[in-house]
Amino acid sequence: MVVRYLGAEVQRMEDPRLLTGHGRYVDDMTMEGMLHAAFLRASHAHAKIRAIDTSRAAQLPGVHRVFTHADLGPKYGHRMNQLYPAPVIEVNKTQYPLSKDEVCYVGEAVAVVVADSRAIAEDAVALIDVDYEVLPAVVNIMNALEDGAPLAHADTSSNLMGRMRSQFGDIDDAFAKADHVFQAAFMQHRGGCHSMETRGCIGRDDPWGDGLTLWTSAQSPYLIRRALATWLGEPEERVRVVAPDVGGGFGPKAGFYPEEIVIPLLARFMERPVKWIEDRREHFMSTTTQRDQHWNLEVACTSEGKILGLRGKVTHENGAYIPYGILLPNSSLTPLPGAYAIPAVDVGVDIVFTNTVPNSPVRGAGRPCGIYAVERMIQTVSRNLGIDPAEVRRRNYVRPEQMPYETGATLRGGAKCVYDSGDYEALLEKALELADYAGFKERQAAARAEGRYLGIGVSSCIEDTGMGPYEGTTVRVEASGKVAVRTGAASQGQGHHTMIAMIVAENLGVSPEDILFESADTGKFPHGVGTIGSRVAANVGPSAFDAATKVREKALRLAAEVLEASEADLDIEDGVVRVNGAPDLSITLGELAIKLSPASAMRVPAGFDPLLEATSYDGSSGSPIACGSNVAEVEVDVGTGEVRVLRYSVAHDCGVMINPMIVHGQIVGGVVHGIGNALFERMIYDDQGQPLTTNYGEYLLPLASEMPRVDVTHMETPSPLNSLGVKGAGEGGTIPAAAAVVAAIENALTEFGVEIDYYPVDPQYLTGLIDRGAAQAAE
Amino acid sequence: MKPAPFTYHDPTSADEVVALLGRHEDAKLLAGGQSLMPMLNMRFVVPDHVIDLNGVAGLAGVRDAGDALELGAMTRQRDLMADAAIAAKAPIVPEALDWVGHFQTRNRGTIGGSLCHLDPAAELPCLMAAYDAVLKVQGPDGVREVPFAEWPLAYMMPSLGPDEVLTGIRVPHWPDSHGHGFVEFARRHGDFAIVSVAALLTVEGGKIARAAIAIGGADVRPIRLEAAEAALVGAAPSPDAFRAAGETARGIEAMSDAYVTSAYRQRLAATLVERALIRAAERANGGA
Amino acid sequence: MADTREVTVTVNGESRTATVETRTSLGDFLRHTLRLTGTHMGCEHGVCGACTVLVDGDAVRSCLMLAVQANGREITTVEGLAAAVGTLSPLQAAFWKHHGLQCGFCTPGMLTSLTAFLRDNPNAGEKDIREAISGNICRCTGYQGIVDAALDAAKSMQEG
Amino acid sequence: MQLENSFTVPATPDTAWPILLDVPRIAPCMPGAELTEAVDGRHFKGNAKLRVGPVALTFSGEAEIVEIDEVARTATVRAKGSDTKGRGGASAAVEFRLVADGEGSRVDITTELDLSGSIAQYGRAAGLIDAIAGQIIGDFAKNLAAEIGTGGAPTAAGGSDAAASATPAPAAPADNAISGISLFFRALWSMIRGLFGGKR
Repeated sequence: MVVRYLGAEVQRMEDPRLLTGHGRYVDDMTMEGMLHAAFLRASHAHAKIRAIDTSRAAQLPGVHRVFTHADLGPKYGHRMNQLYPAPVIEVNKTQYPLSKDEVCYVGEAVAVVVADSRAIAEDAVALIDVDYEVLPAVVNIMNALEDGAPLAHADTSSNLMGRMRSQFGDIDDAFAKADHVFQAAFMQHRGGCHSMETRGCIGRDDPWGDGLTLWTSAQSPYLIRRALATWLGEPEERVRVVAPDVGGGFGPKAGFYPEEIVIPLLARFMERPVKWIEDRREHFMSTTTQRDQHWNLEVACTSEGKILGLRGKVTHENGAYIPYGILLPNSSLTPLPGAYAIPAVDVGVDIVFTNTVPNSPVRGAGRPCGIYAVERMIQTVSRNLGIDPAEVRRRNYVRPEQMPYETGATLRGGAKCVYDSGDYEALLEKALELADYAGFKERQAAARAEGRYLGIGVSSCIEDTGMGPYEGTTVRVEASGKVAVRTGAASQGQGHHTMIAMIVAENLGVSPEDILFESADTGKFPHGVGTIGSRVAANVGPSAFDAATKVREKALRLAAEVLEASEADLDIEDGVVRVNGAPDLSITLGELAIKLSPASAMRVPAGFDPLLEATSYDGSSGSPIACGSNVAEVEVDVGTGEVRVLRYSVAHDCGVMINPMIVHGQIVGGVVHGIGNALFERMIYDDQGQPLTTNYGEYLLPLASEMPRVDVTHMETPSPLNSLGVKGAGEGGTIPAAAAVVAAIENALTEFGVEIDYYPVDPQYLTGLIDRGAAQAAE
Repeated sequence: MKPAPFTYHDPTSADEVVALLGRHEDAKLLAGGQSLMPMLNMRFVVPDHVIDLNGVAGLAGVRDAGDALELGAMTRQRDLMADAAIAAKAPIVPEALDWVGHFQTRNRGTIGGSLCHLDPAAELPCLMAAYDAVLKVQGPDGVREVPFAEWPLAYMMPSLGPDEVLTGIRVPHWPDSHGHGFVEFARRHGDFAIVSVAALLTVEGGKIARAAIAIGGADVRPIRLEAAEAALVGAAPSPDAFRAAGETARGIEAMSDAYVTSAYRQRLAATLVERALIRAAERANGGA
Repeated sequence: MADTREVTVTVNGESRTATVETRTSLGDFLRHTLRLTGTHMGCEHGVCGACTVLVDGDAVRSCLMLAVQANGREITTVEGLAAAVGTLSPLQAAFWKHHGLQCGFCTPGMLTSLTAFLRDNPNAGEKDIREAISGNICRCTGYQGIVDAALDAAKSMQEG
Repeated sequence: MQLENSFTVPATPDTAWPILLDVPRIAPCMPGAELTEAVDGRHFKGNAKLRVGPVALTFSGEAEIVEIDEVARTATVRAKGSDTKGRGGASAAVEFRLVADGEGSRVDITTELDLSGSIAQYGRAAGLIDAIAGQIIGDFAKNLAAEIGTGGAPTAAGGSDAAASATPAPAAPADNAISGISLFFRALWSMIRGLFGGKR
């Protein structure tokens, strides 16, 4: 009997280790002679540095050295690399690892102390004197492009970083022939990373041995290796980057940070390992966030609610520097037709610099914003035409018979955005059924009779997942019969080990427990891309599948020779190759591995190379498009403005599920992140660019006590784009959540005529809208 | 985020604490540590000396003194919640403590620490304001008593001299028939209150005989809604009376911060005063 | 001159003595002095709950307690929750079964908090459990797997 | 942020102006302030201690008189300082004007205040600055009136009157530092020093 792992709820291989306190996160590591670093960070959002006096800090007992930009020397005096150059970047600003002469956001690294302990290093940081000439700061994207606005960088003439546009179909025609044109403008605010493990890294330089090694809490060790080696002007072969256990990533750990240059450099200067662990205040000030985006859209539609076109303008906050190219604004535009067959779109983005921490993707990147925008316009059409929002969606979905459906949008890398498979309307119906949408009106009326305000909101999304080009896997059977599996993809909790072990185990005929899994170490696997954009299952999945298939084929070919049987009669089960119908004839995979490369070096069987090993870079031939519909049911307390999500229902389709338990966890976690965006998470700067929200008493992450139970149902429409039929699942919960919650709030407050133009929807804002609506009703 | 260096002291008596305070100019008292430790870790507070009260004998415990509850300043919030005398005599205390942080922080946090830290949003100062509690403060010249109304001097600044320590709190009894209501609005469970309200009522012969309404979180110190209290006395407990009491809260002094305006706090106070009074009236015996 | 003290604690049943700076938190002491790195520091200001350990059986934030204050106390960390090496406590097993963890960083604090909470509240329902872990932030799971695990563990512990 | 405050002193502008510019007389009116060095007629160094709730700060800084108009009786001072324990800093541009007000004089102050560092990064206290400014100015005016000798009544103006009345001056603790958001105090104190400088 062949054991089936794919599709089974296999308990995670990672867990026993993590449950017993035996994970290995960066700060859990220690090394002989290791020193500790702490950074002095800019206390002004924008200032010239006149002078830095480190003498008092350097004299503190326990301090080894203090470094500023100048102390790094001319060889290391240049700005950081632009990781994703793009023609639309008109002003290319990356930062210096340590500020040279100008700071452009509060939290920018200005100097660093190396000491015997972190505490001493912090003592010394307080003794560094910086003479700043404070410059005006630009903080608000809505006036950043006005004449006379303060400039985010002293040597530029405008805060415009660049412009992008997504344009397809005949937009003028769409608006010309529309029965109705409706407009809506709204601000979207997405918070920060807030992985429970902050960033952190250890650098070690061994010029006569291993070279430069950086252990870092990151999503993309290969990108960091490339960036670090390039910045240093040294060969990648001499730079090793390792992501050990990582306590959450969510996007902001996918980039390359100043500290990831400075810490290895300090190790080089000090000739000792150096550790830096970001503390939570630093995380608030120096880890990239997503922040503000303003949308002003018009929708053209028929009287029946059929949408003909969408046009408008987006203002996107970039922050002070460009750590991540234009990925964020780009991914805001690409989902623009959403789940709907909208023939014409013309939306442009102004990307503006502000004196705030650089912006980067956070779970979903720009997709939650793009989808929110489309869903808002669906709500606008529904409200103005008096058609049920679910019905407006039904009338506009891309239909299964239209697949593959080319939207007209362009994905990152220039590929056309093509919806590969899915039945969006069927998903909606499943979500509505799960949410008992039909019974809601009765629930709402019953509650209203008690003076309570219930509302329901729907949203649908598509998500381009699994972007290529590859994420390879090596599978090797070793003499013990255990199977070594290596890949570049770093895990921040997604369960890659389990997922890949299931794929390899099933294909190779071994148990997942026999898999020895290693990942995210550039010294152990030659190349990788990174864990971003819900891409790992759709890329590592196929490569693991393919590599295991190749190993299986090789094992069977060799076993056929050894057992003198036909390959067609062989099967592998529990690590043993057996001849069907001849149970005594068998050989283990370990024995086959020994035959290929005997320790006593006799000979390799003719026609074979020495290892029972294969490497594959098979992936997805395009971006599989996952999809989902969500229904939120909320209660609003009109006395306080509090919103409680009572019930949340998800129907989701990420293609074939490798491990439904893990998919479920990704969806639920993603939804809660999205509810956090909709209701809670807000990073506030004052008008001087000082971050005011720098602790977890004030930055409100979603807690168990406020979050609803999330009911999830799945459809499995296989993607035609890869061998497993899988699509990504990591962000599908987050992307549609804010739109569903906001629509539900408006629905609850229909009698007040509440229209929400900002999220997170906080109670004060909401009571303002309620009071205004009540006053208007009273007139 | 490590504290700056300090010298640690672990005295065993209140006299010793006062003596240490007298000797060391820049000293902070460490009670449960649930407010001070974050400030030390973040280096907002950088004292030369930390004097730990956890080893000081006689500062913890609850005693029913007949006309009042005597609470030791170092009594943990967890122990206040579980205490039978408090549950019988002042059931609003455990109701309010459910809003104070989380069970892990209540395992360490103390009533005295909270009253001395005097965060405007803290629940315990609001309760003590409702009760007109009396605080016992020991200094070099002995013990003095401070009515709660005179305790907060300014933002997070109690009437506590640099060489004084809070040793106990006296919470006067209300009649067993009294009703109580503690309501709060915070964004999430355990968060700082945006506004909290403590209400105590007695009802005799269908009329309100006595009322205390304290509002926390709105201003730099708890506010007593004295005019509304006076207006309620003699009135029948009714939705209209409670709504009217709530409306008076729209006129309180309230602060703005980076998150909410004073106007929103006033609006919330109106809602919550009404709700707290309704709850208190429901629980008061002698109504009908 | 740094202010130091000798601190003796019993951790997971074993007596350990070390000299520490008095400003050192209990969490840093456990992690860096005693090398018990299962306890995680997530915010160091008492909100995230990742650093929760049991001190004389009570769940407390180890970032909000000085190591010197733990002198003479009995401490249980995540490493000591299971009865024996290589086994899992019923709660740990339930976390595994219900996918109550993803990145694993908040997990030690969740486990220590819930171990104490379920001991004291064996009949806790979903709402109680959600309130109990409202002082423990998880960014990955959306809490559902954790709540399901706690409910299941409570049930299995009651059934003995 | 911009803060507007006013207070009156029981002396005519002719009398008050030189008094305001008399450093040794005025310095003690601001509790916790200490002038350490008069670099020249327009540049000064000093320290200021104050407490914001549990946070005890010591600021060290310098001030410069940018402009003095003896005829219009206006002055502009720029000042900046930083906490000696690394918790942040403040800079202020302070414009003040002395005008006749009935029998006495009124001092109008416009302060452009920028806080930085960790002391500026606490959203829950962000709204208190106005309130505390009112309190500080009230205390200062009271002391100043007493110093001038006729015991006039200070008034706080601008948006701070309500807060000032809600936060009376500390009574019991004999603390040399005052309660308030530190940097406003610092700014105000720098302004006073600027006045002194003008006199010399």
